[in-house]
Amino acid sequence: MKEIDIPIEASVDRNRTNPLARVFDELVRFCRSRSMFMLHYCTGCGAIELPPAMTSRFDMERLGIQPMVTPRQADILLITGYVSIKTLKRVILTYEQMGSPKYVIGICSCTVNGGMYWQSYATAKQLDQYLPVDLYIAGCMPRPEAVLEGMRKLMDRIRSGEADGWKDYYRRYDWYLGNQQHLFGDDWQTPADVIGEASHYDLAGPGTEGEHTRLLQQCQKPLEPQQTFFQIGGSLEVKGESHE
Amino acid sequence: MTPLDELLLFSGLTLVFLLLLGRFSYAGKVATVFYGGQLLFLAKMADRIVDGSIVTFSLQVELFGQQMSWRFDALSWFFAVITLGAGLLSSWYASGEWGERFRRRGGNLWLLNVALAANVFSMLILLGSGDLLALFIGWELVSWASFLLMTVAGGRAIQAAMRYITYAMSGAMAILAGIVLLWSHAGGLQYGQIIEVIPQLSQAQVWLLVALFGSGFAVKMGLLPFHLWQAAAYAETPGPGAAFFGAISARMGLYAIILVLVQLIGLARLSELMIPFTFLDMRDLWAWIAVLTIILPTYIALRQSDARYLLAWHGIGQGGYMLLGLVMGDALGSAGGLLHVFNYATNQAVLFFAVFAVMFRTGTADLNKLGGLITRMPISFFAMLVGIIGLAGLPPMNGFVSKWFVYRSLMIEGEPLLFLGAIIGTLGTILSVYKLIHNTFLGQLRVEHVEVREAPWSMVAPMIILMLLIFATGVAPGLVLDWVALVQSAVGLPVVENTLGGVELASGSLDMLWVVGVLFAGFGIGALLFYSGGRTRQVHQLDNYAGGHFLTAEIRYHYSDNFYAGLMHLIRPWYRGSFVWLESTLGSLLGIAASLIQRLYGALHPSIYLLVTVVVTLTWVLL
Amino acid sequence: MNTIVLTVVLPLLAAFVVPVLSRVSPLLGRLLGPLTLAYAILLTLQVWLGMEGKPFSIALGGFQPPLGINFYVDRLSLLFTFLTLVTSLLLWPWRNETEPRQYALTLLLAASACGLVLSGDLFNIYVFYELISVASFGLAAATRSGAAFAASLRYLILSGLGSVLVLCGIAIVYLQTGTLNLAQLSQLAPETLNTPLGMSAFALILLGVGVKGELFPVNSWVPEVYAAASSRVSGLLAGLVSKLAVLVIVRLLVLLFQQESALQLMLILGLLGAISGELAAWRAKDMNRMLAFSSIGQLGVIFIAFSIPGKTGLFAGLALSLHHLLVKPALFLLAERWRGSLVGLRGAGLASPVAGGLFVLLALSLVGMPPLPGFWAKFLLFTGLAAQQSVIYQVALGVVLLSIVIEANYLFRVVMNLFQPAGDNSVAVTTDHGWLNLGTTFLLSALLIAGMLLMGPLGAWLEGVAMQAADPVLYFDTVFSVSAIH
Amino acid sequence: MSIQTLLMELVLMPLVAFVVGLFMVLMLRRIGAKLQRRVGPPVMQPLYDIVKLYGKKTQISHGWMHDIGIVMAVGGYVAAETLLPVPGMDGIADKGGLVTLVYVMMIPSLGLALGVGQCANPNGSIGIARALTAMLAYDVPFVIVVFGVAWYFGTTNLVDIIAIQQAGGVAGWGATAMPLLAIAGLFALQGMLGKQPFEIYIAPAEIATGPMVEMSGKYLGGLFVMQCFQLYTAGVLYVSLFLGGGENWLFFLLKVFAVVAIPMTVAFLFPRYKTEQMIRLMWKWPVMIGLLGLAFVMH
Repeated sequence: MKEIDIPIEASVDRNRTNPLARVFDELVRFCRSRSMFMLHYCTGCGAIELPPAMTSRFDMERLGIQPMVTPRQADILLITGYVSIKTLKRVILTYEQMGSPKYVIGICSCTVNGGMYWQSYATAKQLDQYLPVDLYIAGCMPRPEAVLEGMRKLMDRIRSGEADGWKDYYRRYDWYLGNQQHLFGDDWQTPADVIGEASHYDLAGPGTEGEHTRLLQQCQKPLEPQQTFFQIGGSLEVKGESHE
Repeated sequence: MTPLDELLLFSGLTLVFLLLLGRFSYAGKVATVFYGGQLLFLAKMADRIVDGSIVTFSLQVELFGQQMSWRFDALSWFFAVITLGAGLLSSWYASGEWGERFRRRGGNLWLLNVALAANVFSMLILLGSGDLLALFIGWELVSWASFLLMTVAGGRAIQAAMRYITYAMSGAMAILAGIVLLWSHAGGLQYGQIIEVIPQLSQAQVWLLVALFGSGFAVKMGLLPFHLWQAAAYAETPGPGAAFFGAISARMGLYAIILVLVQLIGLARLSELMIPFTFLDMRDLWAWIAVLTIILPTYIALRQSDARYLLAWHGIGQGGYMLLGLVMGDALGSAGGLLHVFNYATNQAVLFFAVFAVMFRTGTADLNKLGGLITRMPISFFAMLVGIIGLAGLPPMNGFVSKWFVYRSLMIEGEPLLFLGAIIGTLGTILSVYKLIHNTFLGQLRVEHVEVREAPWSMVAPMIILMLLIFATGVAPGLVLDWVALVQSAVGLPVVENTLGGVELASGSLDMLWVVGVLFAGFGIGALLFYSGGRTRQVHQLDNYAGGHFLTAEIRYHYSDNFYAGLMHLIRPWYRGSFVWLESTLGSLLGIAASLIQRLYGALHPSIYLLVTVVVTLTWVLL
Repeated sequence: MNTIVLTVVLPLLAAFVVPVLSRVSPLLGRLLGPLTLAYAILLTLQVWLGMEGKPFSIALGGFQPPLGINFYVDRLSLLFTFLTLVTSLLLWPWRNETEPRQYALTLLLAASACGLVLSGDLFNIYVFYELISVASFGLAAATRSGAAFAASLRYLILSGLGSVLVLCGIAIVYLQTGTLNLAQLSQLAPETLNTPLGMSAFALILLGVGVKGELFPVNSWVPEVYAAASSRVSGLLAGLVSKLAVLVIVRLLVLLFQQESALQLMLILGLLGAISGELAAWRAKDMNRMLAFSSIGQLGVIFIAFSIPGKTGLFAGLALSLHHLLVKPALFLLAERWRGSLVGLRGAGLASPVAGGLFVLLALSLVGMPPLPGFWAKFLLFTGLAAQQSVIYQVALGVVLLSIVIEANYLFRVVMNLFQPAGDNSVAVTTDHGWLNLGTTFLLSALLIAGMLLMGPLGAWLEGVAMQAADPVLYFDTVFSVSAIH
Repeated sequence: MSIQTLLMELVLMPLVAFVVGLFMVLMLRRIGAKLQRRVGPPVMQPLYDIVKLYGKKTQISHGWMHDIGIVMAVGGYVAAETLLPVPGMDGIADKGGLVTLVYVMMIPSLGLALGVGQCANPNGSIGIARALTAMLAYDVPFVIVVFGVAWYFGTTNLVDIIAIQQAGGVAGWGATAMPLLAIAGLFALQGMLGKQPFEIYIAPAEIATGPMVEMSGKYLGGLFVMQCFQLYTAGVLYVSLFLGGGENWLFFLLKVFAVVAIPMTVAFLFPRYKTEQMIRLMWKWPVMIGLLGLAFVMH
């Protein structure tokens, strides 16, 4: 943990001159803020406060927020409590499998600073060392009102384009990865290819690659090739089958 | 030389060529060209067939007072087109790398080619038969030629072939019995004589005739309850042979059914034959046999874990649609049944080609040992996709059109239960073919298949041709319906009045040109919507949601076994294997009788028999 | 014309000379038999060409029938004489340890068979029949193995009892009519033999002769003998001798016993034979037994064919007999190389593809695959059966059809075995008779194919033979209107 | 009909279907909210969801069949809408008819199934297996209904079916003439829409929404669009068969929304059935009712 501060860069969007495109961007941002599918990763006691937030008392659906089941479908990752190291691996995988833009909300004190698990050897203390947290909702546990308040805050930030932790993850992936490697060891890897994604979507920054990503490439267990390759003809023999 | 002379001579020549020179490496390719030549000869007679005239064979044989002649009418021609098409493409498929590999693995490629040619030749002879004796000769030739092709693979195929030949011989003997019965009444076996004599026969006699001929032909068709032999026999035949069998071989039974039951005896006569103790007539019985043939084998196919067996079982089931359409007897139904012969042949051939392409590359057709091959064998995938859409009878492929005809016929004739049965069969087909394509091409790619490539051109090209054919005749079914109409008029069925896109009816028409056009327009809109969204990026298959679990290549997570678990949980007890039980019981009974008789022959004091027999006989004589 | 007598006399003489001659000159002893037979064949052909299709009768010993004995020569008897001689020649025991004795027995068999075929009187038929028996006992036991002796004994007992029955039958006929001349009997029969007693005479003769004709149920010697005897002997017995027995019965049926119940009796026994033979063959575990049971089945079918009244039955029966005569010996010859367990035959066809191919061809013809001759023979039978009104004929039709299915099954099980890759424990047996047997089989198969190609004229000709044989009036006229030559 | 009108209809019919479908989705969620005493989402919520999903920055694909599957799922329904007559617009309804429509409606499912298959996620495959099984279950009563209707009206042309019903007024409606079939049809509708108690193939807590498990961004968006079409198609089909179609848009929409409201309401009152329970139910009651209804219709 070399750095404690959470550097937040101002979003450097491409300069779009077309006024219609601006309107379109505005519309998309608006819709993003009004339709938030959340994946609640119920790691701790904070989870207990979510059902009341969703059901008839507080009814999150009013705000366009609804729970989703898999990371693919979700926009918001809710970490609702302390994160053990073993859990953190899954949290990171889950985060990387979500489609961008994606937002992380840390609920409960435990995600902020470890909370009552400060002295635990097996708990990650600061979530934002490993994932770009867009919003913390502190409390032990925060009440549904607080959760809703947090959600509204996030909506505003999405609307204004400030909630760009996901970009940060791409841009400074090397830093996040370094922290992750520090915790999990050098052979840490997920099947998701963050660097490839960043370059594919033009989201890479100066900090996307660095010493840690190089370490990752060294230690990575290669995945078998999977891209479509098309070739007709070739040798007659079947690979891996004994020739009778 | 009539065109039929040329065709049969050339077909025989193909056979002789393969027999003598089939061991040379280019023989398969030459044979493919020869099949093409046969198709040309067939095309040459097309104008006469369109005129509604009959193409005769110059040679006529008279033996023991029986005149035997051969000729082609529209019915023969229609089936011959499919036969030769299937032969051509199968031979093409076998002529390249597939055959090379087959030979290198110790297979007898020469025998395979010869057997294929013998099948085509004998089928042409059967299709050309101009009287019942010629029909029987053709029938037997086809049976034995099929047997030959079935035995090429050896091993398990032999058992299947033995089972086949037992069924086939029983069927042939039933047919022969029918033929001699007819002979004893008509004094001859010309079609004309028989059409004359049928009205004079009593109901019981016609009953017997229909039962004999029907069961004989049903064996070849694999209709219930004579279906047990077919799946294994077809599935165990090596690649192109299986495709050929699947496409057309069993349809010879349908040809004969059309010829004898529809053309000679007539559907009207069938509906006069009541079944004792029921309110059903013979035609209903046939319709119900057809529906049961659709349902039971289809649901047996659903349980198969070997792609070849799955397809072979479907082949049996699809025969039911043809028969069902045919016995409805109206213009729509019979057109649907006949059209389905063509459509099904194309579908089944392409499916077998695709399955054997996969086998060629991976060495297995076990549906639990494949998966994810779409990224490796995209053309084969596409071929199978087109094939299964056709087989399941969904638009825009041709299988839909023929099934639509059958459904509409059932609706117009007011047969709700038959309709329901047909639909249940279709639904079962959809389930089963999805399993086929899912377990083979979709899902997880196995580590051992990472290096797999698309099949070679010699195998891909026939698939592409068939795909185009399936799609083209799906969009413009009128192309084939024109032929079907010719067949209908030749057989004496009501003739369907078709358009290029389907059929115009007051009570609901079908125009596939529009339907497919709109469907693809819809796809276009869907594509527009889709591609207007954000840029996609393909991820690795291991980058997959597994509840936070880290997937690795060693983990087999492809869902393939017990695919329809919920359904099977409910219907598994319904699979009782009654027919297998019946078959084995018959076999055991015969075995018991045989061993008793053997014991009789092995008795120590044979002279006692003699004395006993003498006493018994004398008593019988004197009393 | 009367040189036809030589076909009986010459082989008979040769049979007695051979043992002696062999001691003097083994080579001559070896050649004498075949040469005699070949000469007899020539004679037969000569007669055939000379008779121009008209039957004639030869009175022997200077006495005119009905007092004297006579030979009746029509196309049928000449055909069978010819076949007898040819078959004997083809199945000649070329190389055998007990050569002279075998030569003599084979010649004796040929001579007496010719005599049986040609004889125009019941007692002579009996005598020749006994001679055939004696010869065949000897031949059956010729391998001198324990099994062969046991089987021959079984055969001997049955055959002996059969002869007694035949004799009883003949006695009844004589009692009723006072003559044994067939021609005369044919005239007397409608009045005198159309009684239960006459019928019982027929039953006795049928059962007695049936022993050789492999008639159910007096045929239980068949599997034992064929399994133990050499293939050539088996072929001779199954192919030739059985047909001769059938021929005797056919003659009697045409001339003497025209009542329906006689035909029915034969039909029922034939039916039982057909189905039981095929079923037993289906279960058989070794090649020779299988062929033996199959032969029983085939003979059953032949009996069924002959029990169809009129010319149709004769025609069908003759066709079937000829076909069986051609195919069965050929199969037995092939079996020589594949003796023993059927399971052990795995791969044998691959080892000797020619033999395997011939086996397939013969099996196909036996099963009746069109357009091979076997089909046409069966087709004649089926049309004949279907034309009959009586239910029992329809039943017979069904049974025969069923038996064909069973036959196809077991024959092709063997074929499949032959062409499967050999397992470890199977030994394809080949003896040093290989090429000779194979050559003979090849010849017979070639005949089969020739028969297929010439089916039209062959059929027409055979129909003529049947027509002539089916005419009792012609028989009578021929015997009594023609002056004897001696 | 001029080619311009036809083209306009072909464009308009899917568009209308989509808009109406959006409101149906809204109704679905509002009904759920009401039954659970919540407020529910705002009016434009379905649209927000779809726009957001299409506007996602990263779109995770599992291969080209995954893409084409979504194209087929949406495109198939777009095509199906043109076979479904609405007030004032017949589209190409007389070129296909009822049977064709039923089969064209299977195309989206097939596309989806193929797309899900390529995702290589066992949850998805299980979901598809269950969905196909469900199809086998509800299609049996459904085809009985289709047959009964076609037999009663003597045609499979939906335009004619609607015209015949409208000629007879309410008394001429299919539901009046064939009440039992109409009831069986409701069962089938429930299954066809995949709503509780027949949503075993979604089963979020068990197989993580089955077919949707790997769907993100516009893939999921495509499915949302498909759901709009699906609700609309099912509703309109039922109205066309049993409730006389639409004399005018007002009544038409009223009927369609009313019909769709039934399964939606039922959905929130029931727990989930297991697959075999679902089949057993579908093959028992609706089939019996349907066959009985058929017997009445045919005699």
